[in-house]
Amino acid sequence: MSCKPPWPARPRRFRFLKVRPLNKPLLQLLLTRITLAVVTLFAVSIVVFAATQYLPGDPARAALGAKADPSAVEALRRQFGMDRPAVVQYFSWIEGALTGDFGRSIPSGRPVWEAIGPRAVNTLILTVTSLLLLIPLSFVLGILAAIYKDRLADHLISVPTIVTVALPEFVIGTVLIVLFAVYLRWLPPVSLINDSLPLSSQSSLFILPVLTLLGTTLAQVVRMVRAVALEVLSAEYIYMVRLRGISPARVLIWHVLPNTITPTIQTIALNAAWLAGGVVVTESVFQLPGIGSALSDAVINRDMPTVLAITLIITATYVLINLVSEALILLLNPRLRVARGNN
Amino acid sequence: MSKDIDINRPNADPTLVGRRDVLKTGLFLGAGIVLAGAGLRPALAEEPKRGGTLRVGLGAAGAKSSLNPFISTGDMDFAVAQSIFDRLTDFDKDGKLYNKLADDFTHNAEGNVWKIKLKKGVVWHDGAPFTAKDVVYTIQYILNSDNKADAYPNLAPLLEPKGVRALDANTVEVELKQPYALLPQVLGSKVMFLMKDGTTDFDKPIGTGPFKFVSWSRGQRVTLARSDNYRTPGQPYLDGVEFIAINDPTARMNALVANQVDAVAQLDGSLARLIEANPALTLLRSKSGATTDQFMMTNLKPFTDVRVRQAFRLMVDRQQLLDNALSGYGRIGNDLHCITDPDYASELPQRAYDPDQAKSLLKQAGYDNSQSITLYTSDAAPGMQASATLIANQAKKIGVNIELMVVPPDSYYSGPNFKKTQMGSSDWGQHTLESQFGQGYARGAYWNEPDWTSDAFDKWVSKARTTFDAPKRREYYVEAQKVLWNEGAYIIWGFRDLLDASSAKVKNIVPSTQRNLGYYQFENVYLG
Amino acid sequence: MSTSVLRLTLAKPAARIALVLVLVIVALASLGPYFSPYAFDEVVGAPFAPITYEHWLGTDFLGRDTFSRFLYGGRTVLVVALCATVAAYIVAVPLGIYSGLRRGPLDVLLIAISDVIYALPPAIFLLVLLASTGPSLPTVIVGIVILHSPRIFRIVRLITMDISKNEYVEAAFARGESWTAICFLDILPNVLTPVLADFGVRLCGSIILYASLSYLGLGLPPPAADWGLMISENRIGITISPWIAIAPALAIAAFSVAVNVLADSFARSVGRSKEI
Amino acid sequence: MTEAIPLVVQSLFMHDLNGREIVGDVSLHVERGEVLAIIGESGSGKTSVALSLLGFARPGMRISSGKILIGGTDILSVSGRQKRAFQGGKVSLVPQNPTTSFSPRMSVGKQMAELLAAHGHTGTGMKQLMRQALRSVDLPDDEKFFRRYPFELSGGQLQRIAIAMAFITSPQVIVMDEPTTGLDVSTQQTILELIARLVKSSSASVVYVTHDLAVVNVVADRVAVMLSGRIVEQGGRKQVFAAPSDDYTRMLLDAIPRLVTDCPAAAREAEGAIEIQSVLEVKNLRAAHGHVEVVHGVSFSVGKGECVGLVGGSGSGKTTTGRCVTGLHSNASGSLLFQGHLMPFAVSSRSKADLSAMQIVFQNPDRSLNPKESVAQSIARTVRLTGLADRAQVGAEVRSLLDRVRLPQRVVDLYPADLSGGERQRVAVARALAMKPKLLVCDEITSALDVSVQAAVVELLLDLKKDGLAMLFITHNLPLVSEIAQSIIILKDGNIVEAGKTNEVLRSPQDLYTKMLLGAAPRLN
Repeated sequence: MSCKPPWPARPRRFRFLKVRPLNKPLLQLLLTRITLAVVTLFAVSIVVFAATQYLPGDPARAALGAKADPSAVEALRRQFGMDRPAVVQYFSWIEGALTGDFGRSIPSGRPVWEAIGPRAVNTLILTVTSLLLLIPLSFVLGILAAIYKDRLADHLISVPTIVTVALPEFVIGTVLIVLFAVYLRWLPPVSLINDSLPLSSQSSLFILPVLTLLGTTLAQVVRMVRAVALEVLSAEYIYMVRLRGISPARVLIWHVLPNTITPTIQTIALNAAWLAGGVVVTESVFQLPGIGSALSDAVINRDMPTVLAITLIITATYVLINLVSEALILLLNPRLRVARGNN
Repeated sequence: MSKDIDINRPNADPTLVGRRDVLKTGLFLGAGIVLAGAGLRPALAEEPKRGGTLRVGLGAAGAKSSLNPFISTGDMDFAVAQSIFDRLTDFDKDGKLYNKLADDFTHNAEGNVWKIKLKKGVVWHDGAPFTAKDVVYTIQYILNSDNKADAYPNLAPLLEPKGVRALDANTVEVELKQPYALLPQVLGSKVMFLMKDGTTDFDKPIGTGPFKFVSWSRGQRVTLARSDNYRTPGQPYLDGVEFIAINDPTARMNALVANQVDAVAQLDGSLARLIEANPALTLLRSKSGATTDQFMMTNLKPFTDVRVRQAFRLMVDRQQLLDNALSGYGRIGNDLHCITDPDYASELPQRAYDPDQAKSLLKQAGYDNSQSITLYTSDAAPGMQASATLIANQAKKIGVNIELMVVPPDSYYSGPNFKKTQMGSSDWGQHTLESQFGQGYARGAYWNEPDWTSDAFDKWVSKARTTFDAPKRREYYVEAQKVLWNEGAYIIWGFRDLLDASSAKVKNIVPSTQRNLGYYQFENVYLG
Repeated sequence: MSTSVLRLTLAKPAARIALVLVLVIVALASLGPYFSPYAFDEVVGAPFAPITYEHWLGTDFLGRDTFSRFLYGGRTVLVVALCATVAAYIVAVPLGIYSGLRRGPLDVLLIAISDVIYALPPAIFLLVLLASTGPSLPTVIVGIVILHSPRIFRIVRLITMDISKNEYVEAAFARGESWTAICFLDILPNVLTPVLADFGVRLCGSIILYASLSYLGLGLPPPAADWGLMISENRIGITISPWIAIAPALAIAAFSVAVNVLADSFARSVGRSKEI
Repeated sequence: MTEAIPLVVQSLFMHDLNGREIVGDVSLHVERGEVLAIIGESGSGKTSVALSLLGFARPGMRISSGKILIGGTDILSVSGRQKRAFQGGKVSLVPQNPTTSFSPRMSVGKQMAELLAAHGHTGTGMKQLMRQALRSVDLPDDEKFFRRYPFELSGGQLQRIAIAMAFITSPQVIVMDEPTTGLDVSTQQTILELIARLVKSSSASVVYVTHDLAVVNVVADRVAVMLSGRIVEQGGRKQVFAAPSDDYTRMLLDAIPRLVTDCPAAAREAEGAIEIQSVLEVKNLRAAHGHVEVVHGVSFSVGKGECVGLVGGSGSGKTTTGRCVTGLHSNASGSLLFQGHLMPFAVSSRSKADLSAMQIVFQNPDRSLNPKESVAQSIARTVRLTGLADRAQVGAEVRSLLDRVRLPQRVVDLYPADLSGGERQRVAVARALAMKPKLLVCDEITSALDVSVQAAVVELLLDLKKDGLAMLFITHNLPLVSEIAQSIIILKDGNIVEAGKTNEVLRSPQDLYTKMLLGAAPRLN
């Protein structure tokens, strides 16, 4: 009888991927985190729902215009179920939201998702691009600044980043528009996205908004990376590795970087949230049709279903990013990755 | 946050309720058509070029925007409807009426049954001929209150749905509830577009206008293409028009400068001189009868006292308002609307800036300087918030304390505080006296914003409406305006010019008093 | 020790320049109105008039003297930011110390609340809050306090837990000192230093949040002079008179940068350079 | 052609960035197979010298002049790739703290392989070398072990790997920077033996840096004593130890606690035996961390004026026992009789009188004083707790307490950061004394201090004991306890393995563990 297992042996060269089954404590931790995230999301949905309940002004009246007669307003209120108690409204809403049905926008009477779906794509592109640039850029700049601490390179990195962090998005955005669009004419000042054309052909419309978001977030992450990297660089084990004659490049990539990443993940996650919030102002400066500008429109129009949907989407994204970052921290930590029973 | 310039109110437009001399109207119409004909074919320095797409940046109403021409919110919706659809009659750039799809109006002796002959050879975008049935369908659609057409209040007092019939393919008969001379004017009001018989939705609107619908994304962009079967051969010159929503005035300007759009509607006055100085851009300016004004609630203290209202009108430095809120692009107002109307009381003396007189009037009225007046305002129209701010500042000079309540533009007219504070800001488009009085001054009318009433005024107006002799009627109107000048509740400090801008290569946008960018009529426009 | 931290904080020239900047801008904001050549709401010329001897920064979109408005405009933003930030500390520090020291059900509750607030992106939260209650300065302050508090609370809680493991705290418990004495003498002074190191960052955050709200039209109503509002209301003229926007933007930036530099330097001298 | 001396240091000077001299005019040489011990207390510059041998200066410091010849080449004159060939190749380092010296996110096998790869080894030869190296330090050499992360291994295991890595490239010079200081007593001994064995079998020149003279006795051939960055005495080990020529060396030698089997404390205990009045009686004490019991039924008593030594390695439960007694650890059972009455475990349920009558002083002087309180504030606050309120009286009491712990009055307004470790520990003692305690629990109070300071603190404690203060002295240091305690309790894994009069236990230990501890305690001769 052969004792060979029915599955093929895992090729050795993939060992570095550390594809080990998740061990129990790690799984438990992850499950706890996920549960917490879901609970948080529910709490947020209640808070936001409660807040929108207190929006002054009647959404039905706002939708029909001031001249509308009271019976029509009443009919619309009934149609949107606004005459029911808040608790009932909440549960019917959350029930729909869980199945992807965010109800109908009050002014247009169309499904909320139909209006914000395409906008969500634009916002997603904007934020994801910013995030994808933010991460490598902040690590490169932060570690460089740490290595050349208090030298020219450090100042060249630290001073501009500290200035941009001190500026609100609208100032950065406006400066970028004046500089790159009005004077230099390199880039379009207004992000007039055409839905009927492929987004790939309109990438230039995203450059300035992405730069604006980067400007407000990069500094924070660079500063954090720099601080962590400084700590790592002065750690005893880094000296030990260097005194073993390991080349500086190897020290940086295999020893400094991995130990810098984990503590900064949280900061990056926090900044991702700032990105999510910052899109409101940025989208308004560039008139980019995203969910940030849709939110401010919805707030003005007292379009409660849309406000709720967008806030929930943004918050869910935020919570998700935090969850992913926590999961990453757990997964990247060899202490938790390695099964305890191993010893 | 979007700063939608659009005002969130039913399109303030002529609701004609008076009666007029039939003969006079007939003559008036005839003259209008001649003039309009001249306006349609201006002398061109060069041969128009065919081709190209005109990109127009303008404000839009976001999620509320629609392709339904009968429910118009925002500049973009209106501009789109204006390009796709036509009316039976229309107003030219100087405000004169002319026939568009109508060929001829006749009526019975009494003036309550009208026959409208339609132009022949007009074709819908889908190739079907335009007939009387379409007109009947449209009018009945508007008269159905379920459809919530903006024009409903204009037409509903005049006729019943069954009062409109097609006599033959090109003749419509309209039977009014009572005699009325100004039916052609009513049919030319801005929200009176014609649609095809049987139309139930506007997902892909079909009209008779110079451009046909291609695609849209709600509140963001509408793409139109040249209608190949437009009634004027060779027109429109443009391959298409693209309307792009840019609600922020600064962004609109930037988009024009950076050549992202070819023309923008609603320009801030302060930028006009930049445009004039830039050879690559053209400033489009129309001396319109539009106003940005303030009103005083006559049912709230202290404006129940006419002396206080007079004092407030006197303490306003109109020149400064014109110079600083409109950057000089406008005309000084005399507390009366409709400067473009021939019956405008231009003979009344211009009210001067007289703070001392204002002070003494307030003293007489026992005005308490320690109280503060709330002025409800917004950036909802050009110069609105600016003028409110300046007026508050001017009031301070005579010890009157005005506090601003600023709300976002989109929710200004629909907001809960509209007409609930002592003072408010307002804006009116181009109107005839007739429609202005019907909408803004009639007893109980919603848009009679200050809730101002005067028996004397009502007497003169109703007298004017029943007077068939034009000079006589003008006299009565002037008398009515005298009442307004003395006791009215609007502070009409100026008339604002309609300001737009285009790239210099855009030719032949003829500024119109009616609305921005030459009333959004682009059939003559071409790209040089 | 405080003198030595102060000395250390100001050891570098950059920190000293920052201190001067902070003082200058605070002086500008608080004393500026007394030196302003015109009233902040007085119309003195045509809109967007160029820089002249009479009008050092030209005039704004209404023809008011921009320099005078600039002198007036710092008060609100600084006062709001300072009030909000200080209030956030006043709320969060005691809660954080309580939570970190006593734990128990209140701690769990506070952590849960802070988790929920954490999950709300700041700008979105303020937008919905102000939209639902109407814009007013007290609401703005409360909003910023709500945003900052959980972040401060968490740090204070962590540091308190850390400090309470110190042997001098244990010794104090072991010799029977009261909770209040331990909180005020052992925990608070040691919590404050590292916590205050973030004060600059938070103040800066408050300034940016308030300025952004002004920009969105949710700050002080016109005709008030306010740096954020000045930028947004004169945005239309950015190509005509860029300095109108540049002056307040520079002031906001300079103040924030300076506060950041000071805080950084302070944090370093305390030996704490990263957020916990 | 004569072979170059493996290590020659010529007139080495090091300065910090403010220009202060850290190391001055240090010259050394180490022959093939020779072990030179550099001895000094903290701040003597010994570690700076050790690191400089690898051409390295810690941040904030620089090597300003001098030559360090490794096999004839000055390591200070080369840089880049050449220098890296030296580091880890020709000169290797065994660090002080093994747990912080390994890159935390890389398996130990990889770190070993990385070292070898950097010095030209590849493939199967490399693997073999790694296995062999691990075997030589008595560690398993299988793949599974290579895949371990540093946190999965104990300090002792890590130090073995570090030692293996120091020898694996057959360097000419091996620098060992306090390699046993961070380890448990029992581990210290075996590591020391391992080092001695490896050094003997290799031909490398070894520089062994330490503050522990007893350790030197085991490994060194020659000794260099450093004080304030300079070498004050250098010579053969035996010669230096037997006849130190420098005062400082002599002082160091004197300060070392010796395992005194005929201790004065025991003698005095005989006199005081008349009144053996018990202050504290611990009966069947059990304590747990969470659900894990770490103290399994410990009973002992402390009499008035008696000092009981509680001795054990790390994890023996000695600190937990002390914390139970002082009320800082209430997850416990058993009974505590204090001054004749039963006392609860939790601080919060103890009476004020009990709390003040029992005081604890901790191991780490850095953490036992509030950094935001001046010496006066810290002590005065405690004095006021006893009910004294008058300003002048409190001041006087503070001054007398400072006198009692032999601190000069000038420290009154200083902050902990301004004080040395020994001074801080005295302030902590003064603060404890302010409560006028009957029992003082001393938890490793000398282990973070330098030898010379340690001696002074012990002397202070002896004085206090003379005044009738009962003491529970918790330590891992058997020689130290022999100087001060009348009776001694040996703890292992939460159990008392041996207890009795100090003299008896030390003279004739019954338990194996006690014997091992005794054997592990380094002796000078």
